[in-house]
Amino acid sequence: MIPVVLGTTFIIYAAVYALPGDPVQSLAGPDRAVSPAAAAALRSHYHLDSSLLVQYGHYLSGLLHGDFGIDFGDVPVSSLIAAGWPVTVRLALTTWVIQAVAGTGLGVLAAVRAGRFPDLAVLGGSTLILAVPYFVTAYVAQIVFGDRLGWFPVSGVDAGWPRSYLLPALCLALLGVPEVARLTRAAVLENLGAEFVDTAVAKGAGRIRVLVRHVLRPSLIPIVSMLGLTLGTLLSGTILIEGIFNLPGLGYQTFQGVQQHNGPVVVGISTLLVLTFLFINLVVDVLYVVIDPRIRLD
Amino acid sequence: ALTGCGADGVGRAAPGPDGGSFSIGVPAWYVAHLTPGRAGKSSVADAIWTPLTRIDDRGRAVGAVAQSVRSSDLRHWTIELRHGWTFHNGEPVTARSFADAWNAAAYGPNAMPYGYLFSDIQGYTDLNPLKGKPKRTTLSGVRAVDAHTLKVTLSRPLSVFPYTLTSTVFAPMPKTAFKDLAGFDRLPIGNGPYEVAAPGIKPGVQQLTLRRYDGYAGPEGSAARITVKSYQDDATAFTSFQSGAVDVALASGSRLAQARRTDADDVALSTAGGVVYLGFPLWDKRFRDRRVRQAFSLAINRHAVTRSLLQGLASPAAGIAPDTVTGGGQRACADCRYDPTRARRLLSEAGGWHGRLTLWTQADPAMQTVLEAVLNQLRTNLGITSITLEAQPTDQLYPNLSAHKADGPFLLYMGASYPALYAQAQQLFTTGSGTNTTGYRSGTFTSLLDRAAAARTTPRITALTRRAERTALDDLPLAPLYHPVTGAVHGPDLTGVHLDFLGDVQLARISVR
Amino acid sequence: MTSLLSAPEAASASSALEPVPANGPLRSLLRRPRFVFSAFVVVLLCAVAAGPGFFAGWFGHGDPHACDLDHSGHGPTAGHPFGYDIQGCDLYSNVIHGTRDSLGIGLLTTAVTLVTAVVLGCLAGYFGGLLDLLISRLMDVFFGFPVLIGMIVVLETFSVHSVTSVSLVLALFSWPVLTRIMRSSVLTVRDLDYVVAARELGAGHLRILVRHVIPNAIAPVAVLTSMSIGGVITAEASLTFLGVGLRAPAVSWGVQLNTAQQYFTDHLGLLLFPSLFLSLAVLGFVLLGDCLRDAFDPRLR
Amino acid sequence: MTPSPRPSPPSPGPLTALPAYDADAPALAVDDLRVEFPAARGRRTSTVVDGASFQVTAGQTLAVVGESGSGKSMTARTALGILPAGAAVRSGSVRVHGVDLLTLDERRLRTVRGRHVAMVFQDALVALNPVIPVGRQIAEVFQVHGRAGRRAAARHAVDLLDRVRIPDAARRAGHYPHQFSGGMRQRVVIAMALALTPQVLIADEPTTALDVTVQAQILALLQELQDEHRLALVLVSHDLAVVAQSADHVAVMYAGQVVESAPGYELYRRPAHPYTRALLDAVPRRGRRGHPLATLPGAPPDPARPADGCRFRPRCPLARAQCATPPPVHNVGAQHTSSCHRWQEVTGS
Amino acid sequence: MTAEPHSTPVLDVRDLVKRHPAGNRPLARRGGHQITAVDGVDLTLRHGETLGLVGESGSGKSSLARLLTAVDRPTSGEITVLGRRLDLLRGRRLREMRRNIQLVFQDPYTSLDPRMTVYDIVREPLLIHREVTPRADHRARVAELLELVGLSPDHASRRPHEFSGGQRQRIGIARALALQPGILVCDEPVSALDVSVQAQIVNLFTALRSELGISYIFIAHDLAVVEHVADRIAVMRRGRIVETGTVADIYDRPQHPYTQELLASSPDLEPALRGRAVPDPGYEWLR
Ligand SMILES: Nc1ncnc2c1ncn2[C@@H]1O[C@H](COP(=O)(O)OP(=O)(O)OP(=O)(O)O)[C@@H](O)[C@H]1O
Ligand SMILES: Nc1ncnc2c1ncn2[C@@H]1O[C@H](COP(=O)(O)OP(=O)(O)OP(=O)(O)O)[C@@H](O)[C@H]1O
Ligand SMILES: [Mg+2]
Ligand SMILES: [Mg+2]
Ligand code: NI
Repeated sequence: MIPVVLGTTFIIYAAVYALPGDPVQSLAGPDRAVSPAAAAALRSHYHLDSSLLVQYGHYLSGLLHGDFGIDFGDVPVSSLIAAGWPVTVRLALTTWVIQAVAGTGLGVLAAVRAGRFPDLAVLGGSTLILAVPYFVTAYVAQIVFGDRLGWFPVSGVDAGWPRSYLLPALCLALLGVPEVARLTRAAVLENLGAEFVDTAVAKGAGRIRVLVRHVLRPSLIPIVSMLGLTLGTLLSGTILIEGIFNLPGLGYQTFQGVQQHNGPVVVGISTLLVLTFLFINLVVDVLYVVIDPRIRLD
Repeated sequence: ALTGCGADGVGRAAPGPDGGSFSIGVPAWYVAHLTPGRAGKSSVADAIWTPLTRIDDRGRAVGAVAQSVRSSDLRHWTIELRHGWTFHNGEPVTARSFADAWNAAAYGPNAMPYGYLFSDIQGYTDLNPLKGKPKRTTLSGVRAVDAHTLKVTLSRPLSVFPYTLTSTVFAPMPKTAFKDLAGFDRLPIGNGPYEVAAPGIKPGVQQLTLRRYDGYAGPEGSAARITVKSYQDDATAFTSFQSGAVDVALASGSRLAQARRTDADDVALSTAGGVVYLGFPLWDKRFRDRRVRQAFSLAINRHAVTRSLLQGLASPAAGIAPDTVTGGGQRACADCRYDPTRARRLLSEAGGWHGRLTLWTQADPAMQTVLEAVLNQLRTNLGITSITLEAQPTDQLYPNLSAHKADGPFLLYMGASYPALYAQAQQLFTTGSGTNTTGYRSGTFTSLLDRAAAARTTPRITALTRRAERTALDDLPLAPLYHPVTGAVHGPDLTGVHLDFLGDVQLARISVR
Repeated sequence: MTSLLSAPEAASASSALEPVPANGPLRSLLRRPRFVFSAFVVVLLCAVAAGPGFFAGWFGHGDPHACDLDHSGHGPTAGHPFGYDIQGCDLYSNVIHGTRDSLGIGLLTTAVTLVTAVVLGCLAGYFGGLLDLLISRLMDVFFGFPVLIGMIVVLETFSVHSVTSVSLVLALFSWPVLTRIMRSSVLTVRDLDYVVAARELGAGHLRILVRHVIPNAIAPVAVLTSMSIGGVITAEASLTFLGVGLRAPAVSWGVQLNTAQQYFTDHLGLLLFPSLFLSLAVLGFVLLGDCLRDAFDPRLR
Repeated sequence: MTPSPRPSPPSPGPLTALPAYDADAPALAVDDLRVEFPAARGRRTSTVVDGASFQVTAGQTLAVVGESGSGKSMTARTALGILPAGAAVRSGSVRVHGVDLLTLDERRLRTVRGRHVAMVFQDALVALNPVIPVGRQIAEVFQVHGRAGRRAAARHAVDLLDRVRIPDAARRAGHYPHQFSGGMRQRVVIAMALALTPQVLIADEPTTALDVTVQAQILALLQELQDEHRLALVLVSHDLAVVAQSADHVAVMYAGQVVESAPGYELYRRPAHPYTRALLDAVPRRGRRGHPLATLPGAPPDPARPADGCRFRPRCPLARAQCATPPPVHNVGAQHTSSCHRWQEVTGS
Repeated sequence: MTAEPHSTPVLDVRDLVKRHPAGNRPLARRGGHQITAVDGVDLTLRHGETLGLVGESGSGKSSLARLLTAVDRPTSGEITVLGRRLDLLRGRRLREMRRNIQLVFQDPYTSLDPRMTVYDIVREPLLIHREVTPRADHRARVAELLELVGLSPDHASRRPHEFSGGQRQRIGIARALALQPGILVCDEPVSALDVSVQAQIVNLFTALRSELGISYIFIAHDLAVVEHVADRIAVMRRGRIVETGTVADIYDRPQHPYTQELLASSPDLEPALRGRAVPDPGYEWLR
C-alpha cells in the first residue's frame, strides 16, 4: 500500500513536472506573455522554481500534516476533491450500472441466439457505436435528446440525480456496453455446452434459471474483471464527458490541473483514484474466489 | 413558459417590476477568480468592478470612478475621483482603495496573474525582484494624496495610460479584502453595478448569482438579478442556450454562423479588436528575406478563408486592428492581398523554398482549421509539399516562440488590451514586448511609437501609430490575416445585448422584457 | 524396451493413422460466409492502406491535398462521390488515404497491447505470488494515472505525433485492461485438471502456458482485442480532440472525425463517411475474431 | 423417500395431466431411436444410436449393457431430450407412460424433467456445476418444481446427502464439487436425481466410482424406491455382477443397436448373441489369476462407416455371407430377442 | 528386465498426510475446517509389482494417488521414488522424475485439454520427454498407443468431448502409457469400461508388467478385477491403510472387519454364470 501510494504520487508528480510548457504562462491567459518578474513571483509562490525532489518533498511534508496542497487559485485540493468526487462517483456508478445491466443482458441474449437476429443486431449495434467517437455521440445526444426532444437537461447537475446524470451516463456507457456484451457473449458461449448445464436442464430448470445460475455464473470471471475495471476507469476517465455535459466532477479538475501543471491537484486526484483502483481490484480478486471456489489466490 | 425559476437556476428570463432576471452562460474561466488582479477582463468582472476609466461607445477612454485623469508630461498622472462611489458593503471608494488594490495586485508574493499590467508604474520592479523577497510592499509610483486624489508616476511617458486604466485589473478593493485575499477572491465586495450574492464561487458549484447594487453611482444595471452559469465547453453553453437553460451565451465559429442564419435578430455580433496573423520566425534564416515573407502573405487567399471557412464571421485584414478600434482599419499592409503568381515569383526570386516547413499554432480547433487552410494554400500556391502542422497549448507555444524554438510561421491571435491601435502596435512590434512573437526590431518603428506615446492629442497619437504600423507591416514580420467576429446569442425577451470591443457582453445593459 | 508395445495387435496400427489435419480449421472457415465476408473486408482495407493512391483515384480526383476552399463543405458531385470536406478537399480520397494511418494505429496498438497483456497476464495469473503482486500493483498505478497527463507527457516528450508514437502511447495505457482480463482467465484455468495433468507429464511452465493455459484462457482477451482495433482508431480521434493526437496534414479517420465534430450539424457527410469506413473495419475485425473464436471452440467444430 | 411425503404412484403432476398419459403403458418405451452427428467439416455423418428400442415398466429395472462407445449414454440423454451440441434425433420416440417426450414442447418437457423422469449423468464431476455448493444444486430440484421453499429445500438436500451415505452431510452440503471424492460426487448426482422420487430414473453408470459397500447401499436404496414408488429404472452399467443382481431385464447394445434383450437370469444362462457371449466371457472370475482375460479381437465399427448387415460381423467368428444382410429380431424365448442370424448356434453351443 | 521382480522397492511412502482446507465459504478457507484425506499412510511398492488399492469411497485413494505422483504436495510425510525424495524435488529434477511415474486420473474428461485433439494429447508426453521416441516416429507411436487401448486411430483428430465415457478413459490411459513409466498409478482406470474392453486393458497392463517391469498402483472398486491384476492389496478407510496383504491373504483371510464387509458386499456373478465353462480367449466355443 504505502509503497504503491508513494511510488504513484512520485511518478505522477514527476510526470506533471515533466509536462512540457510553462505553468505560469497558462495562468496568465491565452494571448499574453508574462513579464519575467511576475513569472518569478508566481513560481516562487507555488514552489515551481525548485527542483522536482524539493517540490515533491514539500508536497509530502504537507501531506503528512493532512495538507493536500492548493490549486493555482489557492483553493485547497481537498475541497476541490470534496466538491468533485460526489459528481464523478454518481456519474461513474450510473454509467456502470447501465453498462453492467445492458452489457451482460445483451451479451447473454447474443450468446443464446448466436448467429441469429439478436446476435447480429448486438453485433451491428456495437459496430456502429465503436465507429463513432464517443464525444461525437455525446454532442449528438445532447442536441437530440437534450435540446430537440427535451428529455434530459442538456448540461449541468441542477436537475440532480438521476435526471442530470442519465444522458452523460448513457453516452459514456455506450463505450463499455459493446465490450461487456461481447465478453459476456463469449463467456456464455464457452459454458453453454458444458455438461453441468445439461444436468440443470435435466432437473427441469427453466431457461432463465439455467442461463443465469448455471451458464452466466461460471462465466462471470472475465465479466466481473471487466466490470471492475470499467468502474475504475469510469471514475478516472470521464474528462471529455464531464466537459461536454458541464458536470463539475473531478475530470475537469484533473484537466485543469494538467493544463496548469499543478502537481498537487493532479497528484491528489490521481492518488485517490489509485487507491480506489487498489480497492476495487482487491474486491474483484476476492470475488474471483467467491465466483469460482476452485481459484486460489496466494 | 415563463415560470419564476431564476432562483433555483433553471432557465428563463423572468421580467419583473424591479427589472427582472436572466441567466448567461459563460466560459468557466470567467468565474474562476473574482479579484481584480486575478480575474482578467470579462463581462462578469465588468459587472462587479468599475475601474477608474471606461471605454465609451465611440471607443474613447472616459472617466468612470475617475473625474479626471491628467498629466503634463505623460509620466506623472493625477487622478481625481468622483464622490459618492461606494463598495457593495457601503464603504466609500477612495484613492486609498485604489492604491491598496494596486499594491496588492502588483506585489509579487501575492501571485496575482495580472500583476504584470502594473509594470509601467514606477516601483513595480521593487515589488517583483527577479530573485528573493521584495523589499517593499507598495508601489513607489502610487500615492493617495487625499481621499479623492491619486497620484501615479510611470516609469516612462505613456499617453494611453487612461486607456490602460479601463481594465478591471485596476479596480479598487475595500479594506476587508486584504484580511483574507483568498476568501475575498471567492466572494468579493466590489464597486460595480452588480454585487456577488453569497456564497460566491465555490468548488463544484457552477453558478454565481449577481444582484443589482442599488447604491451604484454609475449608470444602474437594468436587470435585478443575473445568474451566471459557467461552462467547461462553449459548445455545451450554446446547446444549453438552445434548450433554454440560459438566456445568453457566447458563440463563435459554425455555431454562431448557424445561429445567424436561423435567428439573426437574437444574435449580437462584434468584430473583435484584434487580429489573427501569421507571424514569421525572423530568427530563422529562411525567413530573413522579405520576399519570402511577402510570398507567404500573397499566397494566402484571405477572402476565401473568411468567406468559406469562417462563413463570413471574420473580415480580411490588411492591418493589425479593425476599424472598431481607435486608429484601426487602415490598409497598412501592401502585401495582404491574394496574388499567387506574384507570390510564386517572389519566392523563386528569393531562391525558392528548401526543406520542411512547419506551421505552428495554438491547440485550438478553430485556429487549427484555419491553419490547415493556410497550409493547403501554401502547398497549392507556392508548391511547398513538405508541410506539417504543429499545435501546442499556449503555455508551450509562447515559451517556445520567445525562446526562438519555433522553426516556421505561426498563426496567432492578438487582441488589444484596450481599443486603440497603439495597444496593438505596441504589443506586437515593440522590442522587448512579451507579445512581440516574431522578434521584430526596428529603429524607425520604435521612434515613431515612442513619439506616439508622448503625443498629446488623440488624432496625433493615431496618426503616429498608423505610421508606425505601416512601417512595421512594410517589413512584414507578420502577415495579418483577418479580424475575427465574435458573437452572443440571446433569447427574444432580452434587449440591449451588446458586445464590447473584446467581445464581452455588457451585462449591466441587458434588460428583460 | 519397446518390444511389447509393438505387439502383434499393434503391428497394423502405425499405417492406419490418417494424417491428422493438424489444427487446420482454415478449410472449414473458408466455407463460412461470415468468414469470407470479414476476411474480404480486412484484406480490402489492408490493400487500401497499402496503396491508397490506387483506390483514391477511382473517381478521378485522387489527391487528398488538392483542396479549394470555395468548395468547403459542398455535397457530392460528379467525381466527388462523398463531396468535399471543410477545407474543400475531396472527402472520398481523404477517407481512402486515411485508411493507412488509422489501420496502422489500430493494428500496431492492438498488437503491442495483446502481446503485453498475454505475457504479463500469464505471468501474474499463472505464477502468482510476488510476481502477481508486482504486476497487479503496477496495473493499479497505471489505472489511476491520469491518462491525459501520460499521453501528453509521452507524446510531447517524443514531440512527434506519428503513427508509431501515438500507437505506443495508446498501447501504454491500454495494456492494463487486457492484462487484468487475461490474468483473471488464467487464474480460472491454471488449476484445472488438464493443466495439472500436463504438469504431471513433466511439462515445463512454458509448454503448459503455451499449449494449455493460453489457448483455454485467451477467449475473453481475443474478443476484446478484435473490438479494440475499432476502439483504438476512435481513441485516436479523442487524442486529436484533446490536441495530442495525429494532426493535419496527416489524414486519418480520427483526424477527420474530430474535425467533423465541429461541423456535423451542417455537414453530416463529414461524420458519416469516415464513420462508415470505420464501422466496416470494426465489423470486419470483430467478425473475423468471432470466426476464429468459433473455429477454435472445440464444441462447435 | 423422506423429502416427498407422497402416497404411492402414479404420482400426480404435470405428466399425468397430459392427454396422452396412460398409466398402464410402459413407464419408459424407447422405440427405433436414431441419433446422428450430421456431417461436418469433412467428417461423415455418424449414426451413434441406430434404431435402438427397449422398454421398462413401472417398478422394474432395465439394465443396458454394451460395448464402450456403443451409444448407451447417447440413448439415455436422448430420452430426456438433452443432446450434446451437434447431435440430432433422426427418428424414433421416447414415451413415458404413453407421452412422447420428443414431441413435447420445451415448457412441458421442463415440468417432466427432474420431476417424472430423472437422470444420473455418467461423468459426475462435469455433471456438477463447479461454482455452486452441492447442497444448493440438490435443493434446486425442489425449487424449480416449486416443491419446497429455500430453507426446506436446503434441509431436504441434506437429508438426501445423508441417504446416499455422505458422511457429515450437513457440513458437506456447503462444499463445492471439487472438494468431493469421485464416488461422493456420483452419489451427489444420484441424490439429485432421486430428489423428487421420479417415476422413471435413467442412471448412466451410477455406481462405477463407488466401493462395493456403498454400491450395495445405493442399490438397496434404489430397490426400496422401486418397491415403494414403483420407480422404473434404466440402469446403464458395465458391472455385469450388479446387473445380474438387480436387473429384471437386460438390453445389450452394440454399435448403436440393441442386439439382444432378455430377462436378467435368461441372458446369463442362455446368451443368444455372439457379442453377449463374448462379454460374459470377458468377466474376470475368481480363481483365474494369471490367465489372461478373454477379449474380443478387433475394434467396434466406426459409427461413421457402419458395415451393412450385422454390425458385429467383422469381429464375429460365426460370420457368414448371410450376415451381410441386416439381421431381423428373432424371438429366442419368452421376452428374449436377439438380432443374430445364427442365434441358434450361439445358444446351442 | 534386469532386476529381480518384487525385490527392490521403487516407491516408498512414510507417514504421508494430506489435509485439504475445507471451509464452506470460499473466503474463510484459511484457518477454517480441514479434511484429512490421507492420514499417515505407509506404503511400499516393489519393482514389477502391482499393488491393488481398494477402499471406501472418499477414503483418500485418489488423494494418495495424487500425492504419489506429485500432483499434489503432501502436508507431511516422505515419498521416495526410485531412491529419491519426490516430495523434495522441484523444478527440472521433478520434471525429469515424472517420466518415471505416471498417473491415470480418476476423472478422465476433466484431465483432457478440451482444445486439443486426441493425437496432440497422446503425443504431448513424447514432446515433453523427447528422448523417449524420436520425433519421426511420433505418429506411428500415437497410433499404436490408441490401438493398444482399443481406440481407432481414426479418432486421433477428434477432441475429447466427442468421445464416450469409456473412450475418454482410454485416452487417459494411452497418454500415461506413452512414456513407458516405471511406475504407473491408475485411479480407477477401467471403471467406465465394459468388461470386454476392460479385459483388454487389464491384459495390456499385465503384459506390460511382465515385459517392461512396470510397477502399478491400481485403484479399483471391482474386487474381481483387483484380484486379477494385483499381487498385493491395500485396503483404505478414512485416510488410513487398514490392511495390506497378498491377494490370497486378503480374499481368503481378511483380518480387518472393513475388509470382511467389503468382500461380503461384493456382488457375485458366479451364481448367474454357474455351470458355464470358463472360456479361453480363443473362442473355442464358437468353432
Ligand atoms: N460430439 C460427438 N461427436 C461425434 N461423435 C460422438 C460425439 N459424442 C459421442 N460420440 C460418439 O458416439 C458414440 C456413442 O457414445 P456414448 O457416449 O453413447 O457411448 P457409451 O455407450 O455411453 O459408451 P461408454 O460406456 O464408454 O460411456 C461413441 O462412439 C462416441 O465416439
Ligand atoms: N480439493 C479438496 N478439497 C477438500 N476436500 C477434498 C479435496 N479433494 C478431496 N477431498 C476430500 O478428501 C477425501 C478423500 O477424497 P479422495 O478423492 O481421495 O477419495 P477416494 O478414496 O478417491 O474416493 P472415491 O473412491 O470416491 O474416488 C474426501 O472426503 C474428499 O471430500
Ligand atoms: Mg457412456
Ligand atoms: Mg477417487
Ligand atoms: Ni422556467
